[in-house]
Amino acid sequence: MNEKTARIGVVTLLIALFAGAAGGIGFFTLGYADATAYLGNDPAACANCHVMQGHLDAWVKSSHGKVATCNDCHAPPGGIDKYYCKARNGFFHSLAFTTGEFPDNLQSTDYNHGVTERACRHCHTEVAHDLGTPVSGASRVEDLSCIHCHATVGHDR
Amino acid sequence: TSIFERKQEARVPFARVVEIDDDTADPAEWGKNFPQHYDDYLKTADMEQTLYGGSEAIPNMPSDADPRNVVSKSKLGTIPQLKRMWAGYAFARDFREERGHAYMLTDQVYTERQKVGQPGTCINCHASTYVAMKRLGNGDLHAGFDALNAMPYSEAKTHLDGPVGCIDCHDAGTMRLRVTRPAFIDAIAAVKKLEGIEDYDVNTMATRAEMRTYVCGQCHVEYYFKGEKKTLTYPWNKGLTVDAAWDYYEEAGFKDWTHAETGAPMLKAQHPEFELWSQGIHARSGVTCADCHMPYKRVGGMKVSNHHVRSPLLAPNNACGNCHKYDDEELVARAESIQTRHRHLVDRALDALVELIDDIAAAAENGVAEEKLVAARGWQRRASFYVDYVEAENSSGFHAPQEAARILGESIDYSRRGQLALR
Amino acid sequence: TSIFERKQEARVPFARVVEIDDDTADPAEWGKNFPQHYDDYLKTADMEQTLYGGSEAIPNMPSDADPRNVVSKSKLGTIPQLKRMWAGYAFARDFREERGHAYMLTDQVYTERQKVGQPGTCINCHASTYVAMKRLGNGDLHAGFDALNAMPYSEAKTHLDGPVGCIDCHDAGTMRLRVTRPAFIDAIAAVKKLEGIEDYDVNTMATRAEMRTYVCGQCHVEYYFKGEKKTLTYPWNKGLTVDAAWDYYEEAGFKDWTHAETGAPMLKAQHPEFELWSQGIHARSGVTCADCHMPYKRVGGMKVSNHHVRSPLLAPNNACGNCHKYDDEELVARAESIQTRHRHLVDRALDALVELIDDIAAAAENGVAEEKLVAARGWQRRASFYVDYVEAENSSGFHAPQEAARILGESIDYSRRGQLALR
Ligand code: HEC
Ligand code: HEC
Ligand code: HEC
Ligand code: HEC
Ligand code: HEC
Ligand code: HEC
Ligand code: HEC
Ligand code: HEC
Ligand code: HEC
Ligand code: HEC
Ligand code: HEC
Ligand code: HEC
Ligand code: HEC
Ligand code: HEC
Ligand SMILES: [Ca+2]
Ligand SMILES: [Ca+2]
Repeated sequence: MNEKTARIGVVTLLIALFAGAAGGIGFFTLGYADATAYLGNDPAACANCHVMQGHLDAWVKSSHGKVATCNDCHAPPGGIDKYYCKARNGFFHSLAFTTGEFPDNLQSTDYNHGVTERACRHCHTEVAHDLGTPVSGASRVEDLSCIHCHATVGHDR
Repeated sequence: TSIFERKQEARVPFARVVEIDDDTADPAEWGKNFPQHYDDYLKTADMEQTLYGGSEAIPNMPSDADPRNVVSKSKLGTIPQLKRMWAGYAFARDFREERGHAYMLTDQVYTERQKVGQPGTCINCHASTYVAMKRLGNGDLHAGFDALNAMPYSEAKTHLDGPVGCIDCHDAGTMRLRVTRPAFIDAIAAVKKLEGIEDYDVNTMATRAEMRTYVCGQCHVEYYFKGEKKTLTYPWNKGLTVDAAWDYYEEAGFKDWTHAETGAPMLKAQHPEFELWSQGIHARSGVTCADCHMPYKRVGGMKVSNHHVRSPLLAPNNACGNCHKYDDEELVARAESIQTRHRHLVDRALDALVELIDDIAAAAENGVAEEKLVAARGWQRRASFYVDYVEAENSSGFHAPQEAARILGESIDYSRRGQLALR
Repeated sequence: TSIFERKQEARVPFARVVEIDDDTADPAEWGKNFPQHYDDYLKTADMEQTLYGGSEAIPNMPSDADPRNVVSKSKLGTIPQLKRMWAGYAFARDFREERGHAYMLTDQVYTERQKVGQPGTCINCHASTYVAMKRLGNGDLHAGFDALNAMPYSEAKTHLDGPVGCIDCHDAGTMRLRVTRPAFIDAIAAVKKLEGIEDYDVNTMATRAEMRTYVCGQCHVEYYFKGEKKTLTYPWNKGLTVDAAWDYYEEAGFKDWTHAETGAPMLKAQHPEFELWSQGIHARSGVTCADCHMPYKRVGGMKVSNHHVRSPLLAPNNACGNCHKYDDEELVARAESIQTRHRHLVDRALDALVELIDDIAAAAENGVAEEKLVAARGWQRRASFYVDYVEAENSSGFHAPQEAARILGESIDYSRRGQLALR
């Protein structure tokens, strides 16, 4: 199904909402679901939604518990990307949370998978640099997925 | 429900509206304190099939002999070799795909297998026996257990009135899991003894994680009726493998029946889910029955163990998704690829066994020497027990794929060697 | 060490001190640019054994015929049934546990199996053939490949001087992985065709992750020499299963040799690591050969793929630890429990095969009807290929435990049916 394209649509609408337009379900949801939590970087804010408590608990014990917050891995480092991501996730997750339309065991979307993959490389440039085979004028540059081997670094699943 | 309510639910797990104690057998009473769990528990009456499991509802014309209007599919029809394997035994009359807990008592009462006159022992695993056993034993569980086993089934069932209930797995005061089946209590102690643990008392020494498997191991195991007192017994004092069970029965010189076509002294294997699971990688990784068959589910803001005990493939995200990050389709496909490979090998093993049965019958006709017949019957007994062991196991190999295939490989070897013994 | 130092180290290894191009065969040259990788690569000369793998150094008295002073253990000694299985074939003379890449050329040159006069084809997987093939084909790889296959081994080896080198797996300009073996390039295209992909060109269409397996699949596969030109060929155009390979050979009416004791037209299976891996859960999960056999290791602040290609059980933490959070002991124990169960079943299958061989030989003696002998030989051909397929596979079942056990179960059935065909 084309749920993806559907999402894009909603996202633009959402950006508009953030741009100032208030009221309607959008507002209600964001208000009560603390989706605004997405704007901050406090991990506890993520766990505000109990569906995320397990991740928080695991994160505290993880090798990154002291060095990376949720958003360090689940949101781009900065700029418009960062706000687009937070708006997008904030909206969909709040919506899902309100409607209850989401699986008990969460699975990251391709979009967020990419966000996280880039996050690893952002902090581990030196390692990522070793891993990207030293290409010089190669037709196709491709990297290995960090998550393929390190799925548990943020929070054992 | 609004997010506000959800946040509330999270804080109100259960409220005790009625008092339940160690004599409250009726799940409906417990259900007043735990409505969610009771509702799910009642759902075990649903019938939904998967590629190899679950159960399919088949209409049944109610009669006085069998008032059920719905039954599950007969395996005697779908797996033709079974009738030959069990020739002369009650199973050749009626053997169906098992279904939810809600049916355990009625299915047992009305199976054709009752026609042969069964002992009360049967009921241990088909009803909420805890309170009844205490009553029959005047407070002594083991005494009540012996009493129940000694009765004819027809009498035993008058002491019971429903399928496995809350009290069979839970302590009424604390809701902690506890084992109530004497047969399991004794058998698991024998297993722990092999590991060097003396006087093992499962209810005080097992970890919470272990209990999430043991409560199921009370019934989902291979068993037999021991001696005159028909004591329900699990053949584990040499270990939990099929080989250990085989050695146990050989030593005990036990037989379930005599094969009608060959005269071989046979053994019947039944649902060794606990034993096969124990040989797999999931068990080694500490994954319990409840993890997959009673996975947590979100109810509003609360997480509860789903008491709608059933095939995990009917809710893959809940059952597997916590540990395997794949979508439902892929999770089911992984299980089915293991099961399909397994079913093909089971078929091969059953064909070999049927050919052995044909050969022995023919050889007897043609007056082949007795010692050859005796040898061949010995092979039949073993080949049959091994293939039946994984065929009766209900995960179609999933609980331990390599071990199940190993057992089938040996069964094939035994059947063929039986045929060769007749040369 | 500070992040600063780490960043320095990180850049060093890729500083190009010498120019290497598509004609630089000598690994020592590449080693000047990548000293760390070269050092590890040289370590494949180490010999260390595991319970079922690795390799054990056995002293050998050097002679003109065989100047090696160290060889690995002979499997003909440790698995007695092999001599019978291969009666009449060169493998019955000499078959050893395989060891590191450093030995691939010398072990091939000095194996007793050379006594029968082998074709140049052999050398495809035992030396750094890329540059030599280009030279022989005046720039055309396939032409050079044909030329090499057409020569006698004695001549072919004069064109080569070392084991698999950097250039056989890497593009000199970009260091990207690439496949250099024509046999694999053609065979993998046939496999992709079955998946509906036309004109598959592995070097431009495979993902980087796939290449981490394909570079190994160039050699760790079942193969045969096709036709007069002795073209190295992988029997994959019906698929990657043992059944697909069997169908392929049946259709081609191919045989490797005639069994000395029974006269059966036989097939020899060799190291189908790639094929068996493809049937396992690791392959399904995208886990590549390099993930386990060339895991990343830390060198200062830098991560490099460990080019000391060897048994992962010699470095379980790096090879398995990221995906399975257990200590070394537990990781090894998990692999060994799969392997031990596997070895027992292999033993059972080999015993059955040897008994079939005995029976056919005896039957021929006693003048049993020819059509019965023909039938029995047919069963021997199949039983032998199936058991040899998993016995020759070097992971002792680990790469796909259930599939390997399934294959053994069928092999047992075929051997026994061969014996029965003689009745
Ligand atoms: C409003 C409640 C709420 C908050 C606050 C929240 N989440 Fe979520 N999150 C959800 C819900 C509900 C889902 C499931 C969405 C689905 O599966 O469609 C989810 C899914 C996810 C997913 C996986 C699905 C995807 O879209 O990839 C990630 C990753 C995630 N959340 C990260 C975070 C992080 C990081 C934070 C804090 C910055 C956070 N969440 C804060 C409710 C929330
Ligand atoms: C905010 C920065 C940041 C992000 C984002 C981040 N890391 Fe790290 N990571 C660190 C730091 C700091 C350490 C501490 C180790 C050191 O470098 O001394 C570390 C350690 C590690 C280690 C070694 C410890 C262990 O767990 O084995 C691994 C592996 C690792 N990171 C992988 C990842 C992967 C994979 C991702 C993306 C999914 C990621 N990191 C995202 C900063 C980060
Ligand atoms: C094929 C498997 C694999 C992939 C893909 C992979 N890693 Fe690793 N990584 C490893 C292994 C194995 C180690 C442990 C090395 C050691 O401890 O010797 C490791 C170690 C690390 C460390 C710790 C190194 C140190 O110096 O402490 C970091 C950080 C790391 N990886 C980050 C990443 C990032 C970022 C990516 C993606 C760009 C990535 N990894 C991709 C297997 C992998
Ligand atoms: C060091 C990196 C890192 C940190 C820090 C981190 N995560 Fe993750 N997270 C990951 C990775 C990797 C995945 C897997 C993503 C994928 O499979 O695409 C993931 C996935 C998730 C998912 C999707 C469901 C799942 O389990 O795969 C949720 C929800 C999530 N994270 C929430 C959180 C929350 C909440 C925090 C903070 C308490 C957090 N994460 C901190 C790396 C991290
Ligand atoms: C890792 C997950 C997992 C664990 C642990 C597990 N099972 Fe299963 N079980 C399955 C799957 C998958 C099936 C196949 C269901 C199907 O075919 O629809 C199955 C099938 C069954 C069936 C037949 C169900 C049906 O629908 O017919 C029974 C009974 C069963 N298991 C009991 C147990 C018991 C008792 C234990 C513990 C000793 C256990 N299982 C442990 C996954 C598991
Ligand atoms: C008191 C005995 C008893 C206990 C305890 C018990 N079961 Fe059962 N179970 C049965 C019987 C009997 C059936 C078959 C009922 C029928 O077919 O009428 C059954 C059926 C099942 C089925 C098949 C459902 C289907 O759709 O085919 C599953 C799955 C199952 N049990 C799992 C479990 C698990 C998991 C536990 C522990 C949490 C457990 N059982 C505890 C006796 C028991
Ligand atoms: C040790 C526990 C145990 C005992 C004792 C036991 N059962 Fe069961 N029974 C089960 C379990 C578990 C199942 C579900 C799994 C299966 O069907 O293989 C089951 C399923 C059944 C079923 C439904 C499936 C079928 O076989 O048609 C019938 C009928 C049945 N039992 C009858 C009996 C009878 C009659 C006896 C006594 C001779 C008996 N049971 C003794 C545990 C037991
Ligand atoms: C066949 C065994 C079995 C039966 C029968 C059973 N339960 Fe449970 N129950 C379990 C298991 C297993 C757990 C998980 C316990 C744990 O994780 O420690 C559980 C957990 C619970 C919990 C704890 C909260 C939760 O959801 O994990 C409650 C409350 C509960 N059951 C109520 C009931 C009620 C009420 C009934 C009867 C209607 C019932 N149970 C029947 C096996 C059973
Ligand atoms: C509580 C965790 C957990 C749950 C729940 C779970 N698994 Fe697993 N599974 C594991 C572990 C651990 C392994 C062993 C390999 C590893 O360490 O990842 C494994 C291995 C497997 C394998 C490969 C082994 C084999 O037997 O071929 C398959 C397939 C698999 N699981 C499928 C499933 C399915 C399907 C379900 C749900 C019915 C499920 N698992 C539920 C943890 C789990
Ligand atoms: C998930 C991990 C894993 C993957 C992926 C894997 N292997 Fe292995 N491999 C093993 C293990 C474990 C062994 C057993 C080693 C032993 O017995 O010491 C093994 C054994 C071997 C051996 C024999 C090694 C020896 O020490 O004798 C060869 C050759 C081999 N593998 C090649 C391959 C090839 C080629 C691939 C890819 C097609 C592959 N393996 C994929 C884990 C893996
Ligand atoms: C050019 C052919 C060729 C290629 C390419 C190749 N191998 Fe090998 N491999 C061999 C040969 C030949 C041997 C046996 C050498 C001997 O015994 O003298 C061997 C041996 C091995 C062994 C056994 C080591 C031991 O200690 O027993 C392993 C493990 C192995 N290879 C893995 C791999 C992996 C992983 C790859 C890809 C990264 C690979 N091989 C690529 C030809 C090759
Ligand atoms: C398709 C690739 C390929 C071809 C062609 C090939 N080999 Fe090998 N050879 C291997 C691999 C991979 C190994 C390591 C795995 C093993 O030993 O099973 C190996 C191992 C060996 C070994 C060491 C172990 C043993 O068997 O004693 C010898 C000797 C050997 N080959 C000789 C030969 C000879 C002679 C030929 C030609 C008749 C030949 N090889 C053709 C790939 C090949
Ligand atoms: C049998 C195949 C094989 C041979 C021979 C081989 N490599 Fe590699 N090499 C690999 C694989 C697989 C990788 C991982 C590439 C990837 O992940 O894309 C790799 C990666 C590399 C990398 C990239 C950085 C890293 O560590 O991942 C360098 C540099 C490298 N090899 C150098 C060499 C040199 C120098 C030699 C010869 C001394 C050599 N290789 C021989 C298979 C091989
Ligand atoms: C890059 C990730 C990765 C690596 C490396 C890896 N595994 Fe696995 N392994 C998996 C996955 C994925 C499964 C399938 C079950 C699951 O989803 O967890 C699995 C399954 C297994 C199983 C159960 C399936 C079976 O065949 O019985 C065992 C045992 C196992 N792995 C052992 C190992 C060992 C030993 C090694 C190292 C030699 C290893 N693995 C390396 C990811 C990996
Ligand atoms: Ca069923
Ligand atoms: Ca070896």
